[in-house]
Amino acid sequence: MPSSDVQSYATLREDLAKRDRSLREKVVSLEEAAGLVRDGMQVGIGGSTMSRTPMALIWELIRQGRKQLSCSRCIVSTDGDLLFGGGVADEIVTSWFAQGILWGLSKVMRHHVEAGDKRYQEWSHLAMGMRFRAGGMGVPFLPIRSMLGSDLMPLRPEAKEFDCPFTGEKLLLVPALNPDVAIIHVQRCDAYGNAQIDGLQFMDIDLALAANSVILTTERIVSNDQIRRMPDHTKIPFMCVDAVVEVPYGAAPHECYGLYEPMMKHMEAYVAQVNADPVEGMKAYLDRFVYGPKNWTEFLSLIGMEEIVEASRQGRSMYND
Amino acid sequence: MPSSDVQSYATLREDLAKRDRSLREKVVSLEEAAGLVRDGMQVGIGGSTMSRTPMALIWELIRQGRKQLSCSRCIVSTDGDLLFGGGVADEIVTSWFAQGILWGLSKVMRHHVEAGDKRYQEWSHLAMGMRFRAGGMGVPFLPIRSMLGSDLMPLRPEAKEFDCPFTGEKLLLVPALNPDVAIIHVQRCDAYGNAQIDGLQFMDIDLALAANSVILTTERIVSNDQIRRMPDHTKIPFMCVDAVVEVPYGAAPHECYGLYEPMMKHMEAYVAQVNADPVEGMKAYLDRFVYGPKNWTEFLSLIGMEEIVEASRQGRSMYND
Amino acid sequence: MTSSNRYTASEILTVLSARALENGQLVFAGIGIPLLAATLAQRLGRPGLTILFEGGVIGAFVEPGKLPPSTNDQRCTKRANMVLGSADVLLLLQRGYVDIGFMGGAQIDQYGNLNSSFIGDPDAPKVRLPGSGGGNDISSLTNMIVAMKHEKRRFVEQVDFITSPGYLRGQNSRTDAGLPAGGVFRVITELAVFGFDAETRRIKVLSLNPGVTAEEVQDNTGFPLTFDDGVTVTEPPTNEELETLRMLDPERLFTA
Amino acid sequence: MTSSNRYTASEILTVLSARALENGQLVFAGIGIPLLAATLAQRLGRPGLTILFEGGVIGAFVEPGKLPPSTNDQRCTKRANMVLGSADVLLLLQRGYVDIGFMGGAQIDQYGNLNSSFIGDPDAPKVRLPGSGGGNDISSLTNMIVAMKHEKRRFVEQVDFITSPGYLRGQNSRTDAGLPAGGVFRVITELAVFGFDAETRRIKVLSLNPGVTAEEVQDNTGFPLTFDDGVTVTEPPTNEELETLRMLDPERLFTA
Repeated sequence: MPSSDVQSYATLREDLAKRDRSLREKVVSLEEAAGLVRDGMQVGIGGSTMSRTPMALIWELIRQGRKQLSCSRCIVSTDGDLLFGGGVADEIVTSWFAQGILWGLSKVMRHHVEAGDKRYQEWSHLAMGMRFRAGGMGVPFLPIRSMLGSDLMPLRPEAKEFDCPFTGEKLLLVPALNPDVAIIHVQRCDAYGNAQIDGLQFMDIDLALAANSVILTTERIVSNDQIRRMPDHTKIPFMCVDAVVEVPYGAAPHECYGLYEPMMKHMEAYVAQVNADPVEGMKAYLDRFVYGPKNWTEFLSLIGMEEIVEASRQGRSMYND
Repeated sequence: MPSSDVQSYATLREDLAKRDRSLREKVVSLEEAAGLVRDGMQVGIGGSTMSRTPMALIWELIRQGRKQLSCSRCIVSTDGDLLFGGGVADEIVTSWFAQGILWGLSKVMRHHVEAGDKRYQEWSHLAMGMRFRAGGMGVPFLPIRSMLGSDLMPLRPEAKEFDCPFTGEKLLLVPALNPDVAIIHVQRCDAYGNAQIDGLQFMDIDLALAANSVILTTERIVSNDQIRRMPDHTKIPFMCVDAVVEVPYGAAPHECYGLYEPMMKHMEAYVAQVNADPVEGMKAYLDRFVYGPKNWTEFLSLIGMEEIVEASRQGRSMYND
Repeated sequence: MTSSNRYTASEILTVLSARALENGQLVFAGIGIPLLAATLAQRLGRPGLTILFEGGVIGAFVEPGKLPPSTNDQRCTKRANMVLGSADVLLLLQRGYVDIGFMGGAQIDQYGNLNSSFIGDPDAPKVRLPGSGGGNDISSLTNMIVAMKHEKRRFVEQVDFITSPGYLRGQNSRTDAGLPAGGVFRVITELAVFGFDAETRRIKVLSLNPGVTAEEVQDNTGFPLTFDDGVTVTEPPTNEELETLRMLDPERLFTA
Repeated sequence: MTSSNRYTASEILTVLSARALENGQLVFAGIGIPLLAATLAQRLGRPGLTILFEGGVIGAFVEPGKLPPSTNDQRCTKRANMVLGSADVLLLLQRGYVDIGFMGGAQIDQYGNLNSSFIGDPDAPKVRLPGSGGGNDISSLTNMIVAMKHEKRRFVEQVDFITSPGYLRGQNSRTDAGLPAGGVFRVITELAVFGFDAETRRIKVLSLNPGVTAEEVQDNTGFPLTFDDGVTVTEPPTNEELETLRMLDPERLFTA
């Protein structure tokens, strides 16, 4: 199905009714979790920019040679580079796609999009949020007051301009987005998938509710008892979740709130390499850092202990008074 | 303005632009806070049923003789009795209005509504939630999939049946509700109005964002430093808030999550008295418990130390392991 | 069998309701019998039953002797997996995450429509009832079980007012009204258990409670009843069921 | 005055931007100069300035030397009053809670429209730029200040693509398109400060930066400029402004 089509309520309900939503343990390996993402799927990605990006799972998808994904995320940075450059995504649906303010445009994105072999489907940030939210609410659209008048509106005929029957005002109705699968990285969750997210939550709660399946990667798996002691700290409920993978430093080299900041030396070297040559530079990066390591921990050791410790020190300093 | 009319965006924005939303101290007395609610206003009430009801403020509104309010709340219990019986509200907009499952129908509500001197405007619970949410989002409506087909739909022509331009499905568009003022009781907030809510939050966040002014009553005023140490625990941001009142046991005889459960002996005596005679029984209750005491603490002493201690013991036991 | 004379109408209603719930299901429970029955099911070997409450709760374990006075009280959140906004928990129904909605009823008709708003003319009601609460939403969005007292004035051919839709006027009228999902599939009373005809969507008796005759059920119903071809007789409450129930509600708050 | 030769283009841009912000305002700041300028304003005697970030932050105090690499990083939340969802912080703009949106710009035109999506034909772009992010939402929903480098290729008569609406085609075209609230009211560059004509909605020079001539501004602009009747000359950055700025960004992350 084209990534901008709205699913009928009957389809949404049928797909959800088929899922095993019961309270059950869902812990799997990173390899098994990546196997739940199949070629051609629409994949919603949690976090934003360089924060709580489910990098380990993206890394594993590239290693497994997944193809023709349509990936959606509120804001995309080097994860988008890897999705395009690693050959797994044909389309990225987002509001912003660059390597970050420190490095400017993504040469990798430019290379693929300007050549026309990959697509970047652009929405406003609020529109992305309301698309996930509509999906999570089980309604086909939500109304917003932005994108109107701009050239983004004609670029996205999937959204519909609309005269409000209450006030006569112009509004834009943005279509629900219900990805086939969402991949989200969290600080901690239990074996059932009840997840706590510290600090910035971005659009992850709406995304988890909207998607037709959810894979959580987590820094730590905690007991269900610990979750039940503070039920108002649970951000994603277990029945949305289909798989749980414990991956310490699973957002590296991006950050995970309160635990580690981005590993900037690795990022800077990456950017220099792929911007110098978005094809060969990317290939060399993938060979060394994605296809090369035996497992995620070996990837971390390529980033290096010094970077990991420094990023952790910075990350934990959030809680300094 | 009739309570079901949707405000134009221009009006909403103008009203909000006039408010002083800056970071400033807003601590006032209960008497002063009640003075911000003026006759004829639409008043949104936080909490639900017997939980975190802003009872002290409602009590003070009755004492000050406020009139002709239209009050909205997700679910109404004995607070609704007092609003009708105390003469302050002419209309209550809610999804459910009774004294509670333990006592059944509200004879006070029945007396006033069946006689036609007061109005109970009924919506489904989800519709109430989406009305506040639309108000908080700055959109004139939200779509829902309930109320359709029932007799609630023709009862509420303020909502509009609608054919979805994306899927062709029938939906109901429920109109935004932007109360003139919201009154919300919380466990703690700072002097600026940054509020933390423990446990059940009901519709309070949407309500706070939707209303054109917000009065917080709080069990405790904490320092802004304490708020800033855990910014992801703030549920209502200061710029929504116009007044802060510290009122320990401000939801009595209802409950406040983690602090005290309902004061059941007082509630049972109340119910017996007003159900025996919704007019004279209510008058006697008001004379003794609302008009009689010098201040809120004296009202608490009429409830009695034994009840307060027992309710607190039960309330705090939520955190027993 | 030996306990047949030793339970109240509310007790058999609760026990039979608990039996209708399966381990692993997600059940959105209303206050009263539904809350109690779902809690009973958890205690009777179905700990993986997840109870949702309208106040904004997922996966609570209510404590024995501490039944909440509404589904919006803190007691509903004890050892829950998650607490969230009350509109948000209802949106889970709309999205389709919940297996079963489970409510009490004041008045029901032959198509499973429920009235909790008005007795008499809505413009000048004889009795103004409490209203929908989440009832309309639950019945609009989810497969539903109703547990209620069996009285002639409560089981009527057509309710005065449809607060919470069953199958509206039968056949496809529910789907045509914009409600393609869910619908009431069981009604449980102290006399019998009911289902609905797959085509006409009219109520029918599936099984009789122990010691209850078909005639007795009909006599307490305000319209002519259909009986399923294979009407069975329900097993009476066991001692374990009754004892566990009485442990949960020692003050008979919901089972008086 | 003595410091006039001792600041970079980015520095005067940041200092003038900080001056445009008042104590007590709620400012939604983008990454780069806006974040830095708003933080500078807080440190220069306006501690009651509330900064909002797109990542979902209200009222942050960014620490000196710890500038975040985006507005979605944890550094943006340091000592914030509230952290919330990123769609929810944008909805605060839609509802009207925010006084000022404050963004950088890649390309602007005479009506204050911004392009951050495409250079050349959108169907076959010469350069695919990063896109809107929250830019379209901020400029659609809020009164806005834009801070940007002044170059001829960035100040054009008509942008290739309107990512973030200014006054569209001038006059009432913005309101007519469904955007009755907000609009860009200041553009700040290293050469001058601009406003917009109340009727035509076309950009005009309000004041020249110290040492800059009107001719110089025109030479660096891709269309004929209007100068306000009372064009003034801006006071140069003070030592306090520059020193505080350099304390905040010691590595010249945003002020190189």
